[in-house]
Amino acid sequence: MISLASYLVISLILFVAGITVMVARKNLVAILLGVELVLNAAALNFVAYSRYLANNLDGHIFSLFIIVIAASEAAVGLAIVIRFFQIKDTIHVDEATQLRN
Amino acid sequence: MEYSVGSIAPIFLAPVLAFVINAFFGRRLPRNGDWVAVLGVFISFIFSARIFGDFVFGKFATDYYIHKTFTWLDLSYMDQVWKFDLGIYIDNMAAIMLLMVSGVATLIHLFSTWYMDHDPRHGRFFTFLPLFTSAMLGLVLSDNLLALFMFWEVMGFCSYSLIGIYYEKEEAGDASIKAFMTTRVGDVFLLLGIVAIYMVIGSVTYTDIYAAIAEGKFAGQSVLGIGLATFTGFCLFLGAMGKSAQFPLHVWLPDAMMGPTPGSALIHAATMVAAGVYLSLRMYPLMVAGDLTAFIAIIGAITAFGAATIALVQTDIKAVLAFSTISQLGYMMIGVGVGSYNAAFMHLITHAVFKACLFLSAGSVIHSIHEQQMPKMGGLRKKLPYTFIAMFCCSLAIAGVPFFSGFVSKDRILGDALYWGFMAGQNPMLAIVPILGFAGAFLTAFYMFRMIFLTFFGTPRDQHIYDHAHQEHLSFTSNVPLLILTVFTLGFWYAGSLTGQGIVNVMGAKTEWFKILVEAPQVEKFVGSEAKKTPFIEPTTYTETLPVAVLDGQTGYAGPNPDEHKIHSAHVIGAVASIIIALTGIFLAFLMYVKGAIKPLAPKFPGYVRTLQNRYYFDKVYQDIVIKKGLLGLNRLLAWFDMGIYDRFAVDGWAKVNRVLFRIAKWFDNVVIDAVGVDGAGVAVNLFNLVLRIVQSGKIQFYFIMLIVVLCSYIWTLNF
Amino acid sequence: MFVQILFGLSALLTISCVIGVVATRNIMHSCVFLLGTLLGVAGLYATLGADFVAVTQIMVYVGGVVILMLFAVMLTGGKDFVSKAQNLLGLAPTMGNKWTYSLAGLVALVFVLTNVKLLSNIITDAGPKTFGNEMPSTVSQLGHLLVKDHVLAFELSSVLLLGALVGAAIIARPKKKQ
Amino acid sequence: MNQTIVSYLSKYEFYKTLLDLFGGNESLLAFVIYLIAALVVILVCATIGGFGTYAERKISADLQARMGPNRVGPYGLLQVLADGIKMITKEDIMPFAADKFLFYLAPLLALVGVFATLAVVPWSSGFALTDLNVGVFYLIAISSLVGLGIFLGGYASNSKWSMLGGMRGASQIISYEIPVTLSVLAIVLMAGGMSFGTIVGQQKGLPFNWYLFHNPFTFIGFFVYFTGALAETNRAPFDLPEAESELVSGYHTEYTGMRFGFFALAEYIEIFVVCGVAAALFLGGSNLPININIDILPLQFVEIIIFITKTLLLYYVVIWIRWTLPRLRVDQLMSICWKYLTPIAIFNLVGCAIWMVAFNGRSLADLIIGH
Amino acid sequence: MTPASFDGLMPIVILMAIAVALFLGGHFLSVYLSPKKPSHLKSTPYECGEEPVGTAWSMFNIRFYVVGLIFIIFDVESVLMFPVAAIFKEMNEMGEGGYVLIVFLSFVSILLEGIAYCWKKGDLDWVKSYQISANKGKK
Repeated sequence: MISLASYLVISLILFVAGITVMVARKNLVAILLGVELVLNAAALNFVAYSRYLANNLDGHIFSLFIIVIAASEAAVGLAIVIRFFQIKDTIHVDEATQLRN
Repeated sequence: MEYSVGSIAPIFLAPVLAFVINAFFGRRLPRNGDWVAVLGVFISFIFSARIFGDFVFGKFATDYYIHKTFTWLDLSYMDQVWKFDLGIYIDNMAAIMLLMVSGVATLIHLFSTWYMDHDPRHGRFFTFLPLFTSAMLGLVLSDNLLALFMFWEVMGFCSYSLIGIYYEKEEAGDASIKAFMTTRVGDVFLLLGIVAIYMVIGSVTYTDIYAAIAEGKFAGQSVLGIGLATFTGFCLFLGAMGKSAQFPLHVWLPDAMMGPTPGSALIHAATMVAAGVYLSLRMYPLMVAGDLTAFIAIIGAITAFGAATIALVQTDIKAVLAFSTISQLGYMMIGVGVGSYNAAFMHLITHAVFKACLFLSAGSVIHSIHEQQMPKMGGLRKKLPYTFIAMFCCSLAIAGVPFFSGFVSKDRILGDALYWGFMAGQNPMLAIVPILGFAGAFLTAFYMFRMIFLTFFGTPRDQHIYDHAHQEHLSFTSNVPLLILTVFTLGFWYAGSLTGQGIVNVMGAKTEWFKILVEAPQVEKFVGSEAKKTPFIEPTTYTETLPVAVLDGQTGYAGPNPDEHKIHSAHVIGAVASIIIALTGIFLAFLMYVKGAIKPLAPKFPGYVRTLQNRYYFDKVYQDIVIKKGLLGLNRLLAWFDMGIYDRFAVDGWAKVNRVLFRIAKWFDNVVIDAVGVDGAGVAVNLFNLVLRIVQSGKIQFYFIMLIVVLCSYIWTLNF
Repeated sequence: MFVQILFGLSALLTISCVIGVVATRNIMHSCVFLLGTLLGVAGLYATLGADFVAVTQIMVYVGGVVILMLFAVMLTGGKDFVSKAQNLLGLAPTMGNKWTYSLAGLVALVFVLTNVKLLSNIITDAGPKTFGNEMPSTVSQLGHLLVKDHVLAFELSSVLLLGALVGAAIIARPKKKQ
Repeated sequence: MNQTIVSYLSKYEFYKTLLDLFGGNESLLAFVIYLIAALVVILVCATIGGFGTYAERKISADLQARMGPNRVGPYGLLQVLADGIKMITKEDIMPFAADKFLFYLAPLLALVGVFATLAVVPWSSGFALTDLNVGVFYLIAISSLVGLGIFLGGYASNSKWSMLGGMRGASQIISYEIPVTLSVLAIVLMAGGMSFGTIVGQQKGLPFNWYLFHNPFTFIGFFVYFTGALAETNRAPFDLPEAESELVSGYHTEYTGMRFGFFALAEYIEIFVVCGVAAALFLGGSNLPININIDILPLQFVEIIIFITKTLLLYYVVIWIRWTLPRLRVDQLMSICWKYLTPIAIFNLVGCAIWMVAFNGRSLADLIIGH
Repeated sequence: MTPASFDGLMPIVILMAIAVALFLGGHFLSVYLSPKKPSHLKSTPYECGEEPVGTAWSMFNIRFYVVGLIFIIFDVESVLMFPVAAIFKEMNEMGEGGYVLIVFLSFVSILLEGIAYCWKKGDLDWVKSYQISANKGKK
């Protein structure tokens, strides 16, 4: 039978990939993409725990709402990226420093 | 009589509701819905008055407390329990605090309806004010550090919005950001402390923490080589320092004057600054367990004295009040430090009342003459009689004149400090605390009356302003709140024993009902306090035992103190000394600014005065050293890191050769190759993340790296 | 039996596509690999008996988020994007270079170690647990949870989505040409 | 209850013998049965898809008083084969500017998306390949892969026409997914379950038990669903993504040979699937239009025939509409989706919910006839 | 009538596998059978015989994004509505129909607010509102 560890390892891989994308890429869209990966890792963990450790479906509810929030986050984030592009004509993340100081 | 949730929740919910209504429909309501705000806060005042009555007038035993919890987040599985409970925790202290906060807030709201009338930001102001109040009430009601931290942050945000409410003014924006960021420094440590506590005892509820202290759970542990109690206590106290503007982190409070005056009154009198003291009072056993009391006392003394000296030379009426606030908070911290628990709390209350009154009076002065600089005022006594009465009484109170509240509380603190510093056989160096305390008391009396005399007495220095000042008439919104608050600056409210015996001892060297009702939590009582915790929905059952302690009027202190007489004599000395000091200060001010018999001393020490006017160059130091040097150094490091390392080698020839292999195991082997080169970044991150929390470098990804690295290092350091 | 196979396939898809996401140089391809990853994760959900969550994953991500991301890539295309996609030059500046990847690798490594430290005891004391071949329906239980225990979250999420819709629409709305 | 073909067959004797044949390994047997069944289903669908093109041309010819294909084989029946061979033997051209990877991937995505939907189509009460608890929902979800494939196809071939077609296709498909989902939601709310087994099982018996006639809201809902389904499959009058008169051939302008064939196959099978779903959700699916309560193997084939008949009728309507209605403009398309269909669908949803509570889930006919 | 088992997921995997196999098979078949006479002219993107100008991967109109945005929000809301709809019937038979109806309607009402907002702001109409903002009041 599949053990909990295997799911955790996969979600760890997802999470680390998300971190890598978020840190390494300079493209705002790519960074949002990394965020999606990280959220997926978290949701996967929730479901795995709710099957292996808990005996209720709260984990499913959690991951449902994670998906919901990820969707709205992507919508708003991408909207911001698009507006940013229209202003700056680039989506290089290091250009996004209006808030400095 | 049973406390269902319905009888407690409105205290918090009514202002929240007012906030929601104003936030969404404020524009459409008449008068931008300020009456909604007043109503909401007034409702919470009614409910908290009920609770206050039940708790104070001998309904329960002294150590009775309500504790209702409900499970907020349940992550527990099989045998392991991971739970977060939120709940309500009301004991005597909380009850008194609730009454104070809601009452003062009600009056301030009432005053604001007059003060902010015809103001462009009227609606916005009355949207944030109730939210602010509700956050403070929720902070008082909440039964654990986590909820406290949430409300703490909400208050931080509200103060940010209230200070920067005239955001088109440059300095307003700067001040708001400064307040936000400075308190943030403390908040970070506060959060660290909370997390550490949770990691050790698995709960952040007050009762559990007390029980853990009693069971000595904190004893063995140590973080980063420091004892755990010391570490957590220190973190929490740093949070309190940030919020209630103690010595290194006080710089935000004077600038917070940019907001409208009632807002300042709410921030600096009742709510926000009180929160820090409240936290350190709640966590008093932890402070004791971590032997932080001496540290707290010294910080408090430095703050009390230093702020008083700065206040000597301020010319802006609100700035004087601001620095006096800082100084009074210093006194409260002294009280916490020297272990006069209930006196410190009492000073919190009394100070809240008279400082709110002072600010509102200053507001009414400013509102009537549209001028904040005292040198331009003078002789306003005739124009603003009621304001004058209020402000005069409050100044008497804050100066510590007998029969006034300030005397009752401050004198107790000073007396205990005297005992603690000289007679308790402590390290003789600690005698500095009472000395600084008394000096500060003297200065307080002096500068307060300097303000009074400059403002209300003498001849108008600027005839034009004087002529255009409106004559004040008694009106329900403008100056009745002041007078109500003035009534409560009288001493006997706090001095007398309201619980059973008549009003005694108006001199108030002893403070009966506070002494009886408010005592430092006896942690032993909380061992196994799960029994007292009642679930959120069921009505609680409470002990109907009559407070024996109250009836025969013995003090709430645990056990007979061996050197009771020493304490008593210390108090007598303290009382006499502080009376003399206060009167001298007032008299000196009188001679100097009314009679003009003594020339002001300022010209004699120009350098020192300049130092004072520049507030000991604190802002300058922060600006130059921390921000400029630190941040620029960091930015230079970053720039070197980006340019020198990322981009110079980016176009290496051989990168293309093994790009294919590279794409598959890209980050893998690079870690091996460049671990050394990049480690510098990790170290730099750890070094600079404190600075970076204050100021942003603007690089999202750098924040992210920082986040991860700090998180990981934190997890590694406390090996749980 | 079949569960293991499904798990293997899904894990294979997930991991290979994740490597694609991280390693590819074309943002468009990254998005497509992300699609593969999400499908794989949906498969993993299925192996966990979470049928509804799995399908939700497909519905929201594949049907919505990925398409939205592709749109966003198209809308923020510009010169940089085109030149990259036509492989005129190698790794496009916005897709990072080996040094950013090294830094990311370090951070990731630190994180992995920390996680291993954190998870080790959970994994050990969770122990093996075997399930039958049944996949009972989670839908009705989820429905009951949604309308009973988590009803507040249910309603609030709609408010959240409304807020997201309004906010994003305001941000993304093109300028009115008078 | 989840009636998959395996669990259905397991009631019969020969299943036991087969099981012995496979050494008692149920999973393996199930795999084999599923494999065979899936191949059969795909064969059927491919044939139907193929003959779809033929039928389309014939019917259009009839509607326009032409002959239509009549050279290859009797009545041009073998035209399908000819087309297939032609597609295979055509040179497939890779535009030099194209994004090769996605250019290959796009048709595959469309194909996978469509084939995966076939898994839950309720051919009959027993012979549905599988019957997930989340059947309808799964079908809606997985079919959105097709839109993705279309978009990627349009993008990858890096031609103006394809790009326009792809963007149009994607936005149109996702937009019309909303009314479709909402009207399906109404049916789920009626049936109290998402699995096709539950939904079809609710509609046993005489036609007025069909959800089409259950109450006025579902009656409207059927048309909302059908319109949305037309748009989701890019059929006229919603065939903007491949509008041959404005965009040369839309998203598959640059596609030739086999890959174009896959797109076409996917499209035709998808039409078949959505018609089948419409039949199953609203027209009683594979139920016999009479109340009988026997369960024998031959009956299953009758049910299959009934289901396919209903489906093909809808299929004919689709083709009919194509040659009847003119194509919409883009703004009309969007306004129809967002300003008419979606509000109507929400109205239906609320109406169904209220109807459920008000009349305790009884159908209109039931109320009229009453007992 | 057996309860659902993981084997029920088998056909999906099988069908996907068949799809991939069919794709590859068809591809190789065409590679075998089809003629290969590539020429530059053939492999230029079709622009009605003209020389292709620039690339098609240019920026697109933001309306597409707005549509996608509205879509995803509605998509997610419908996803959340599915389980509630699925249990609506049994709750109704248990006599709690009113409660669920209220929950459901309040959810849907917020959905409606969203669409009403977008309608009013003109995000729903494709061409008009962005260009002609002046006479938006009329129509």
